[in-house]
Amino acid sequence: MPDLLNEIVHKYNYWLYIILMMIGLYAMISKNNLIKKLVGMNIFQTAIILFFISIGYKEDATIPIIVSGHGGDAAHQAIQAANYINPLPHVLMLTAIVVSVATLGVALALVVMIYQRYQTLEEDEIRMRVKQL
Amino acid sequence: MTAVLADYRGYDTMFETVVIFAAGLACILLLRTYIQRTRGREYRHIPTGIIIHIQDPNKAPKGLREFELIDNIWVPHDLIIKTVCRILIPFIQIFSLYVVMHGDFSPGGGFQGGVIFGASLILLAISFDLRTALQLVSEKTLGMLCALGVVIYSGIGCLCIMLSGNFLDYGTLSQILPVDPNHIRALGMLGVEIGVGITVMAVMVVLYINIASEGRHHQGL
Amino acid sequence: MDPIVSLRPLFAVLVSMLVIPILLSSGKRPNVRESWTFAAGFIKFGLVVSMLPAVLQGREFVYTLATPFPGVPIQLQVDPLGMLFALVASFLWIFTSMYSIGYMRGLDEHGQTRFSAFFALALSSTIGVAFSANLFTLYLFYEILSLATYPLVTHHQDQEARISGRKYLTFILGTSVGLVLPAMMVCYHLAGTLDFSPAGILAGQAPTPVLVTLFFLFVFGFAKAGIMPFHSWLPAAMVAPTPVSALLHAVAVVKVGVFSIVRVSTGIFGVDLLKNLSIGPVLATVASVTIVLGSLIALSQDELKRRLAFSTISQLSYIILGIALLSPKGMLGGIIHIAMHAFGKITLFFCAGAIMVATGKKYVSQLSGLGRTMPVTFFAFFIGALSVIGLPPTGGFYSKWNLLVGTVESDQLIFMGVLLISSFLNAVYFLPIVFKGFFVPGPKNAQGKGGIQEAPLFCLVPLVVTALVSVLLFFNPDVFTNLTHLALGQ
Amino acid sequence: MNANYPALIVLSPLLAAFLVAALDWVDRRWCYPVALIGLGGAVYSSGHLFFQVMRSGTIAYQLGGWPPPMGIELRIDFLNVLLLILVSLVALVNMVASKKSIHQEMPIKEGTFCTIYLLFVTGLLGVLVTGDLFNLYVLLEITSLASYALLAMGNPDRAPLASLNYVYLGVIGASFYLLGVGYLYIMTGSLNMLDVASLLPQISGSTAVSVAFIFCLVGVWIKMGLFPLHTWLPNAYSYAPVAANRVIAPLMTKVMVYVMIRLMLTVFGFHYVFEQLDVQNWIVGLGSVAIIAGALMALAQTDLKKMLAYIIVCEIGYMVGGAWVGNVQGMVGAVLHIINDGLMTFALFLVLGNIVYVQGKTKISELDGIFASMPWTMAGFVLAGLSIIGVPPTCGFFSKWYLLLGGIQAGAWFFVIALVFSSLISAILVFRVVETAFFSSAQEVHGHHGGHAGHVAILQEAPITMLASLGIVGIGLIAVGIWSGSIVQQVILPFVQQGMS
Repeated sequence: MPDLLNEIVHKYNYWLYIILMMIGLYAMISKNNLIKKLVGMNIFQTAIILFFISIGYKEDATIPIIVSGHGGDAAHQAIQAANYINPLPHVLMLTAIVVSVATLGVALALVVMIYQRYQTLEEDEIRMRVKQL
Repeated sequence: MTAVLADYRGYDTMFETVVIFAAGLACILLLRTYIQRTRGREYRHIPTGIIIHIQDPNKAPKGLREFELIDNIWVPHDLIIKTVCRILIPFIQIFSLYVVMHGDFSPGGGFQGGVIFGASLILLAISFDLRTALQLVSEKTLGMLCALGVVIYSGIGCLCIMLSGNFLDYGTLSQILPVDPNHIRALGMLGVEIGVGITVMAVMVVLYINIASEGRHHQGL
Repeated sequence: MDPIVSLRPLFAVLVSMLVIPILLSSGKRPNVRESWTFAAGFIKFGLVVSMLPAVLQGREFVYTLATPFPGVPIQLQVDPLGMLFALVASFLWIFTSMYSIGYMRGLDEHGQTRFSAFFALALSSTIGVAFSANLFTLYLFYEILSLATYPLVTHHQDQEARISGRKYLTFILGTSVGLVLPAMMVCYHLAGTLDFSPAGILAGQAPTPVLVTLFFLFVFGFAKAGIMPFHSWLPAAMVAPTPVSALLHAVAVVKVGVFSIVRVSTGIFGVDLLKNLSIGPVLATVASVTIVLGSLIALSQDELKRRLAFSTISQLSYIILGIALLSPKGMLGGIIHIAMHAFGKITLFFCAGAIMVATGKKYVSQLSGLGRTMPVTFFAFFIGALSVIGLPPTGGFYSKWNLLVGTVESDQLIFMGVLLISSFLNAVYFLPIVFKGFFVPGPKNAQGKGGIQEAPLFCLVPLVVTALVSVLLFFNPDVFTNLTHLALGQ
Repeated sequence: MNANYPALIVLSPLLAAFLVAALDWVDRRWCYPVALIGLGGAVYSSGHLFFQVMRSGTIAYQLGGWPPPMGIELRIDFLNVLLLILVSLVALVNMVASKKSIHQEMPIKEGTFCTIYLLFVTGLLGVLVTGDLFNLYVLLEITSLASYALLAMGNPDRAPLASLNYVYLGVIGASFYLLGVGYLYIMTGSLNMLDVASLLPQISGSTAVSVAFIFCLVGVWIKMGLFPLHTWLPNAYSYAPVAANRVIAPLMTKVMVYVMIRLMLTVFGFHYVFEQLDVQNWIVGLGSVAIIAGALMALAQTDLKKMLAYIIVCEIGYMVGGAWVGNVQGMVGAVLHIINDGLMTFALFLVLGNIVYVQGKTKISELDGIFASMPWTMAGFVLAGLSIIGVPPTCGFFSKWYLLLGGIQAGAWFFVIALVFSSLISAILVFRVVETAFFSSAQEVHGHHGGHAGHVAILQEAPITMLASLGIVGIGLIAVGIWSGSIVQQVILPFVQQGMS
């Protein structure tokens, strides 16, 4: 039991992202409103972003800005890199955030289209209307 | 961080910009309706306050400045908000340019800067109305800017190819630019960041105007 | 002797395929179209015959088209067995083409261009099957044939054709995809090749039960052979115009099925392996059941073409029975029956079609007295019937005699009984038709106009020719016997 | 210049996309030709790459001049060069065929449509050429984003909702893939495929690697629509505009299968996937179930579009099953089937497009007698259908051959039975349509034997560009079939043998 607790406490970031992910998934599955589903989807994506950010974190490290010169360090060169947080996950996540924003934009556009057509965002009502077509 | 973004993983970042670009165009594709309205419009003559109704939607009263279009969804303009925003917006825009320019050696970059700039325009659209914002930056300009940004990015990449380097190999730019070879990469990145900034700014506005107006730009909001 | 690498087999296959675009483009001018069909027919027959002398000397023609899988080329090979089949099919195509002109124009059918185009395609694939050098190539052409005949079977495009077409495809395509394809895959998996070789390729490759299962997958999978219980597509396919029934469902398609089984038995399994597996009697029993039942059902059919169809089902199994006997004479009889039955049965179908064109009658019970108005047709019918029954002076006698000798050779006298019973039944369902036609007076009201009212000349000539050939084969079957001997390595 | 084709193949449609987007505001007439030029550039580059790869083996291209573990690398080997040709050709041919149907379905928005279409193609090509796990994710998202938008432009009643469902599931799929990549990154600290592959054997016992693999796999499965995860696919594909559908349906799922095979053979490696991870029987079973379920569900459809969508579900099962039976033959079958199925489904959707364009209806029961009015289109349908059934010499037969052989060799009898079963079902599917199209109810009214000579069908065919495209694809179906021997020997087998050793 203490082992388990230890495990949970030490790897809290994993548990956190899993909980967030599950919240998002729950919203996507169980919510009836299309916008709420989108919110769930965003939580889901955010969970993964947090996961990536947390794996780039190191104890006692600073933000990855090298004062003198530039060129940065890749994850491989562990010698100097120990002082800095690994920037690569951040970079990747910047991309992932952009992707999620873009997806959200398109999804919202779709939702607007659906609303224009059905005048409602409740999924069961839409399905009912679809059946009547 | 932006250095990694624009250099090691420059290819990723280019496509990241393309994602944004795609989202903007997708919105236009999905939502933009080009159907001309068939109902007439109402105009208010500002000096007298008389409201006139014009049957033909394509005609507008002469001396447009004196007339004000009345929207279906009419939002009363708030003087305080308008004034505050009018003051704030230039500062926001200047700040966003700083963010873009600093991208290559400190936190910041095209995405952040572009979003901030876009936000300023969106603020304009919210505090005044959509039509005012579109009078400043027309839809056509926005569409062109969307494409322009990514063209700058990939154009710099292609330039590298033409200078017999690999795609996005900024080092080769030193052949045509009279800059210290150590700084050429930073310069390349700067160019790229500007491109990103332009696209992101334009797409943010496009997303907003399309989603907010359900694709009917001529309606105010 | 080394095989001759030559393009001739390829052209023999392709001629009728290449003529299709011309046929389609000359749809507006029927005469031009038909003359192209004839040209293709003669060229095809000419190509096949041109290879005959060399084949009779024991040489083979080979042409490899492509190699889609390691060890499995798309290869054409002209060997005696294939030669025999190709000879029959390409010879009969010429006369069927002539016959179809008379028939289709006589009945004023629609879509004649489509008809002749698909007919040509069917012929191409038939020759392709005959000249296949391996099981894969055979399967390829077999499938093309199945599909090319579908528009022919459903030519009338009415409800009846739709149902029959559905049945046709279900049986033919279902068995070939469901049974032959997996069996072929297992073959390839076991042997690493699919080439036909006299010794077979499967000997010692797998335990007996697997091989026996495989063999029966093939036998039933080639449903075109009409072995019961996969026979009922054939009567259904009789909704097709008569030239189709005549050439395809008495000669090309059904014989392709039987031919495939013969090929698989002799080329993939090999006679020795079949003997070792003691499959012969089992197969012979299956064939016998089909023979007897087919004949019995034929007896009860009133529609002439259906009666012929069931007769075909029964006769096809003669060939299978001949192979199953695994004795030299029996196999000789079986293989040569491919040719003999072809000439006999096509004559019968031609006659049935001619009767329909001339009088519109298609039931046996309506035929009374017709022999007087259509003497040539009925006489040809008589000869065809004799050939199918197996009586002299027709070629059918020759094959049946060899089959009977084969049963004695292999000490399986019970099958002799089967053959004799079937012959008797054949006589019972064919001869009354002839008798009725010549000797029973027709209904009074139909006797309005006397005199001779034969079908158009285009219909009449082919059936006379095929009937004559049937007789000729009784006196001189040398070409076919020589080929068969070569094929069996005797 | 010569060395830059790996980048150019992606850049060509990409730049064209930007140009089209800009031209849309200037002069709309220029959009379509520019799009064609962009796609033509991709085809040209893919052809060039093909010869380059055939001559000198794998091409590696370092973007930005940074060497692999740090920078992003493009790698082109025997596997993806084939798919590059497929994707670029299909995209080009479809663009040629689509001019009129785009105009019919989306007037005014042609320019925007072309832009998104080009971005979609860019994304696919990018996914194929990249050698970087994260870059793959980004490009995948471009592809998905473009396809969400394209698919939603169809039937206004149903398409947006179907597309939104696709968004939900697509995002989950992509996120799973990203999560898997994250775990791999934790374990190896690298994102380059080859680098990861070289680092993995030392830590392959770790659970985290298995988790990474399973996450990636499930993510990819969602995107490709493997049976229990396919629910987004049929609706999204069947309400879409045909011009978009024709390119998304054949290519999207196939490229995802490519990603799966790439992950299996290049990143995780044969040894790990088939020997250490004991899941192959389950996945082959899943593939077989997908085949059977897809075939049965296709049988239940009354609408041609839906039927084709379920045929795709069924075909995905072929490829997943074949890739996982764990021998060379099965893998060859899966790879060959990617190509063949791409062509087959493309041909089927082209036919569908022609029918929609001319007749505007897709219910199977409404198609009767269509053979008489659209003979060439229906001939194309028959050819593609035969390929789906697996009748030689169409290409579908040849990949099925390898798949069956792989199944027999591995003793995966359930898979073999599923393959044969689905062949039979597809025969029914195809001939149900052919039968309806061949027999017309109008003729049955006065149907008696013969006597139809006066009946002249009114020829009402699709425009020549559509027919020509269909013709090209039809010839392709047979050509790929006949030459599949050399394709397998010279292109697929070297890759598979290297990957499977």
